[in-house]
Amino acid sequence: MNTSIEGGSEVAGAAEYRIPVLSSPTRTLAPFGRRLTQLKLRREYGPYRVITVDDPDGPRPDPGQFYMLTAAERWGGGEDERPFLPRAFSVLRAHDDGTLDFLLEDVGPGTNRLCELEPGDGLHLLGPLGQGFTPPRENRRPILVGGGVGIAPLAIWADRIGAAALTLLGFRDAVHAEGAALIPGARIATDDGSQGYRGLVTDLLNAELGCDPRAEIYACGPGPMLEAVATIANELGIPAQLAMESGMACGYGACFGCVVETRDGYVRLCVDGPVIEAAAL
Amino acid sequence: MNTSIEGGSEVAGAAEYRIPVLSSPTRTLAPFGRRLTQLKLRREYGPYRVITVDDPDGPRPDPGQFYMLTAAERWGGGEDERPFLPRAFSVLRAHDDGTLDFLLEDVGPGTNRLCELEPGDGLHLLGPLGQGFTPPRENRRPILVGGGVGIAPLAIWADRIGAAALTLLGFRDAVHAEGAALIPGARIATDDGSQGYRGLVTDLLNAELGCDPRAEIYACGPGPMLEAVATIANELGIPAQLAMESGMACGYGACFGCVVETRDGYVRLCVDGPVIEAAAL
Amino acid sequence: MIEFCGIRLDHRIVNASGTFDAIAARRAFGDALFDDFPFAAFVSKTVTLAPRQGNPPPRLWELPGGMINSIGLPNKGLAGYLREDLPRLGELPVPLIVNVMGSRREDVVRLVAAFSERDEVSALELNVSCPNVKTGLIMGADPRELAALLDVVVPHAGKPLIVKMTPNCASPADVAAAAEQHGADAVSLINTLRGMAMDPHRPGEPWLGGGTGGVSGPAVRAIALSQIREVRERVDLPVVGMGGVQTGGHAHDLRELGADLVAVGTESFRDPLAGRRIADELAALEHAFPANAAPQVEAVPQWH
Amino acid sequence: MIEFCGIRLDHRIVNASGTFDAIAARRAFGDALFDDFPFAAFVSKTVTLAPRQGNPPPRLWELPGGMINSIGLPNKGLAGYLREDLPRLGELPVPLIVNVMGSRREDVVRLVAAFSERDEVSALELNVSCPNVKTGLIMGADPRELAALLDVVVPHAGKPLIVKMTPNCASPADVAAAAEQHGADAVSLINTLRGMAMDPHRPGEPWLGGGTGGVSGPAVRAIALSQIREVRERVDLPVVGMGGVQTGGHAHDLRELGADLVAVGTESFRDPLAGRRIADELAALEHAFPANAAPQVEAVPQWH
Ligand SMILES: Cc1cc2nc3c(=O)[nH]c(=O)nc-3n(C[C@H](O)[C@H](O)[C@H](O)COP(=O)(O)OP(=O)(O)OC[C@H]3O[C@@H](n4cnc5c(N)ncnc54)[C@H](O)[C@@H]3O)c2cc1C
Ligand SMILES: Cc1cc2nc3c(=O)[nH]c(=O)nc-3n(C[C@H](O)[C@H](O)[C@H](O)COP(=O)(O)OP(=O)(O)OC[C@H]3O[C@@H](n4cnc5c(N)ncnc54)[C@H](O)[C@@H]3O)c2cc1C
Ligand SMILES: Cc1cc2nc3c(=O)[nH]c(=O)nc-3n(C[C@H](O)[C@H](O)[C@H](O)COP(=O)(O)O)c2cc1C
Ligand SMILES: Cc1cc2nc3c(=O)[nH]c(=O)nc-3n(C[C@H](O)[C@H](O)[C@H](O)COP(=O)(O)O)c2cc1C
Ligand code: FES
Ligand code: FES
Repeated sequence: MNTSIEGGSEVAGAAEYRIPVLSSPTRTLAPFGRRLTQLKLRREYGPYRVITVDDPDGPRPDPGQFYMLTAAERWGGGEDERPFLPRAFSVLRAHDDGTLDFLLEDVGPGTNRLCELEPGDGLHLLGPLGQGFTPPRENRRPILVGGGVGIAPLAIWADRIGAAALTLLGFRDAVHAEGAALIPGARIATDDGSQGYRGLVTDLLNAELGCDPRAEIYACGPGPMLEAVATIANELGIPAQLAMESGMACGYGACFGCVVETRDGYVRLCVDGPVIEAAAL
Repeated sequence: MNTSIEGGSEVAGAAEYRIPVLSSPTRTLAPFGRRLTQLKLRREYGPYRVITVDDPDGPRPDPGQFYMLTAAERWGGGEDERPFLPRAFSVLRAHDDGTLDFLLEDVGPGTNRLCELEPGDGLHLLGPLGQGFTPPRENRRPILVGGGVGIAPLAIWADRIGAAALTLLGFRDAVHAEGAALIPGARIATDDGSQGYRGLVTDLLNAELGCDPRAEIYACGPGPMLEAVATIANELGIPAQLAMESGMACGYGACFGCVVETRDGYVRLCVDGPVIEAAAL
Repeated sequence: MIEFCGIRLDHRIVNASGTFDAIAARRAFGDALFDDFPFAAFVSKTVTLAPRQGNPPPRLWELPGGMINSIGLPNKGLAGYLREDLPRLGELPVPLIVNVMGSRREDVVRLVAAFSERDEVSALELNVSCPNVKTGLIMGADPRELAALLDVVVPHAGKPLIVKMTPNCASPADVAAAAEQHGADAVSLINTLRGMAMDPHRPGEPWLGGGTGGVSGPAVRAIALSQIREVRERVDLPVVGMGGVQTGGHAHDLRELGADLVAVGTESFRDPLAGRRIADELAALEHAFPANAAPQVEAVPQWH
Repeated sequence: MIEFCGIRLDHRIVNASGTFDAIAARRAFGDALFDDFPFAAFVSKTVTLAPRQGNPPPRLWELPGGMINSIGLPNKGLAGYLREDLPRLGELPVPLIVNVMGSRREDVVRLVAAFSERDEVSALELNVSCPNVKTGLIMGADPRELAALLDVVVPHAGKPLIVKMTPNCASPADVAAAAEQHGADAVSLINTLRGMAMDPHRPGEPWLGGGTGGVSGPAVRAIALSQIREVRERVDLPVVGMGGVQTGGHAHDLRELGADLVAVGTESFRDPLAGRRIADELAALEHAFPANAAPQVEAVPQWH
């Protein structure tokens, strides 16, 4: 139990297959130390904002990895005199010109400040961090399931695994569903039916798995959605890789603040995740 | 000694004449509570900035009184995550349209933030506070002596007492001397001689008093300048009203933080000043 | 109308001692101060037996979300206070709570006895953040020391006695328990945390004239929350909670933890009417979410 | 090259215990971590005799200029640590200081004895912020309690023993004096201040899974300055100063107050290379204004 706290390969334990996030050979390392960079571009997608950030010296991130971002100026002085700590964001896309895209939803002082940034403004960036997605196990077709701002890591993953991927996205309403434009060809569900299927994205998932359960699920979104996906996957014995969230102070394993409970105890999401196998929960 | 701490009329004590700042009947009261208002205009005078602020509901301040100012947004998050407390500023001028002018010099996070404000931006204002200047005693001609940003209270005072007033202003150099434009007809001294008399403004004062010592001095400026003025005044037995500065948290007598030492002990500059008789020091 | 130690109050917000001077405020704002007095009761700055001029300036240092003060308790002393200030404070539209402190137990007895006789005074607050000149211990930092002080003081207290605790101690709950067992009528916390700042212009020298000072404001709120909760869980005494309160939400948090009254200190420096605003915001919140009589929180591990 | 407790160090900046995990950092940054290791010595997170999983999440709360953590000292326990972590930490390019804690004096003795035998370990740091299960007192908050602990532990310490003091006490100077008289080789301070936050979504409930937590970061710097100064004025032991250090200027302030080493904690969360930057800034400042061996500041009144 306790051994899992340091993370590392012990965690797999009773799981049907080893947890790749913990054993995977492919983890792109972050340069040591945060880098001062610049915002190049920003675009709106309904309530969401995509910022494009220069990162000429950084490596190409793995899909599912994340970065810690800090505005170079006025990081502090927002609501409750915050933010103070950096904030974690999944990489949305990495471009050949050495720029990175991030998808932001303004939910508090940190995201609010980052959403304010204009082209030319400075920000600090640490990453890529954590353990990303791993390819589907043999003869399983990938199904990508996203909710709200949680679609971010699915975009770069869809780019990587290509046409094969079926993508199902859930949003509150049509306005939020504008975010779906980031993943062409995705099927959409909205809570209020104002666009696409009326209901939960997990309904679409169930339907898909009904036709053919030989799939591997890649999911990112709000807690309740991920729990629903995990339940479905575990009941059918289908592997599901969940890109999870938790409050983070450091992003590189220093503070032990970001733990999530797994069947093997608490693991630090920033180093043993953010992608966690549903079977491990 | 201790009684002076509450301020009030006891302080005069051994002084040649009662200290009018402490007994004066004319103190314009501040409305209770800070007011949310707007910046209307800002202008540059060399390194100084003049901001014009709306104050329709406030009374007309006495020359020498001051206000506590706070930016309505982002008060905090500057250098060292400051400012946090409001900042004190002498009123530079009060206009018939209910606006107030303040003269700012950017010396730290508070003044820096206020200098950033643009027309339409909100700020909180408390005042007018403290005890201002009192008219010259009979057959004494007023001489106004200012240094740097300390010219602010002299401008409104010059307006009030009119042509009679001789104004002597000292600045570091010609660039800073652009501030002198705020008090037409003033005589100027600069440390480097790049404009007007080369030397200290107190040299000009000495020369003036040499011709005719029947004067009353009104001074505001850096500590060393005020000390020099006080020494001159006390040696010649000439009354001098000094508009002083000290670090303030509240501006209305609540914190006891702004004390200056007088011959009668510590007095709170925000309620017993900011104008203090040189003879009381 | 609510009741605290038998005193009827209009609402639950009072000022923190030493952060509002009603006499000076009347000079600045005139009678408007009385028309809209921000606090349900007025708590005086600490009064000592002998007059004190206070510490040399500078007395203030600004922090991220707070400040350090080294005011040094300037006051006219008992005689001067009784003669000059008390009559003026008697004119206030709200009950008066006088805060006193002494470094000898006899001094505290004299202060408490003297103010107990005055009708202007509704209650006494005992500031125990000073060292006992005999034992050298901070009177409020050690349960035995406080117990010994209260045993001699309480018999002379003709008014409700509130012990103003110091946060600079190992266990606020132990100190509060001693206060309860030895006759205090209520406790108030937190006082300022000992802190200091260096002079930006003189390397190695402290900025404050007093060398060290007391930290207050939002920067101490997290610490206030845990001390108030710890105390509330131990004692049944009424509690006056304070420390960095800036909004009705902050005040409501303290109410949820079991504070009976909430004091506003540093925030008044940013706006003299802050107390009124906070009282209104709190009233709205208490209407929306009534505060629990007892705190809902369970005991917690002491390790971090 | 400087010397601390007989250990030779490249500079004066170390990490604060529990704020940098060299093993996890190597997973994130690879060997680049070793090429440019930010600290002159590596201080481990607290190790206890038995394994600990730590507190339930949430474990973090952000403050104005700081944070509260209720991590709960997760660690593999002595056996697991000796087996798995110590060998890997032995590969670090800098000396290793192992931080230990126990709630029974015998536990502390076993921890200290076990690590004293290992060559990978250059010094021990003793975290005394936990209660003694027998006396109920926080081991580091009471001078007598600490003295009793050290009397049984010091004989087993085969390496320099640094006492990591708790700031949640009445008199840090008294505690440091006890540490000095009872055989400690150095003291380090400050640890986190006890604090808590309320859940914004559940009125009346604490946010942190552990209920309360420890406050760190710039928000505690003013308190750290005064405690470090108070301790430095009382004892001659080497002092490791920490608490909200973000810049070389902050580190230099502590040096001016007499700290021998400066530890960087929370700031590393904002940038893993912060320690290196601060070391460089400090070196530049020490060149410009050499720090005084003894602090220049005089004794000060304890009243605010
Ligand atoms: C691996 C990872 C990837 C992520 N990817 C993305 C992404 O691609 N896009 C995106 O928009 N977001 C992403 N997030 C979430 C993002 O990091 C958070 O939304 C952000 O940190 C919120 O910060 P804030 O200051 O804006 O809001 P906060 O004020 O921090 O509010 C967020 C939540 O924190 C809690 N909270 C409130 N006050 C405090 C406080 N004082 N201290 C601590 N907690 C508090 C509340 O529950 C609140 O709902 C990701 C998170 C992780 C861990
Ligand atoms: C009655 C009165 C009238 C005034 N009128 C004017 C005016 O008309 N125009 C004008 O420009 N200014 C005026 N001032 C001065 C003005 O109030 C100050 O310049 C301002 O408060 C500085 O704030 P700041 O944050 O910009 O700088 P600060 O950072 O506060 O720096 C100002 C000084 O404070 C000290 N300091 C540095 N850090 C801190 C800290 N953390 N806490 C406390 N002190 C610190 C240093 O000595 C520094 O030089 C007046 C002051 C008073 C009292
Ligand atoms: C400038 C200042 C002066 C104070 N003077 C006193 C005092 O005289 N007596 C006292 O018991 N507390 C005094 N305090 C402490 C406050 O009453 C209060 O306990 C503390 O400031 C915490 O509340 P706050 O964060 O809302 O300011 C003072 C605080 C400040 C900031
Ligand atoms: C997340 C976190 C974990 C900590 N864990 C420990 C620990 O295990 N042992 C310990 O002695 N101190 C621990 N501390 C306290 C730090 O070592 C340090 O004393 C404190 O954070 C003050 O320094 P700072 O303000 O630079 O962070 C921890 C602090 C933080 C923020
Ligand atoms: S965020 Fe610090 S350990 Fe994961
Ligand atoms: S500024 Fe607070 S008393 Fe003068």
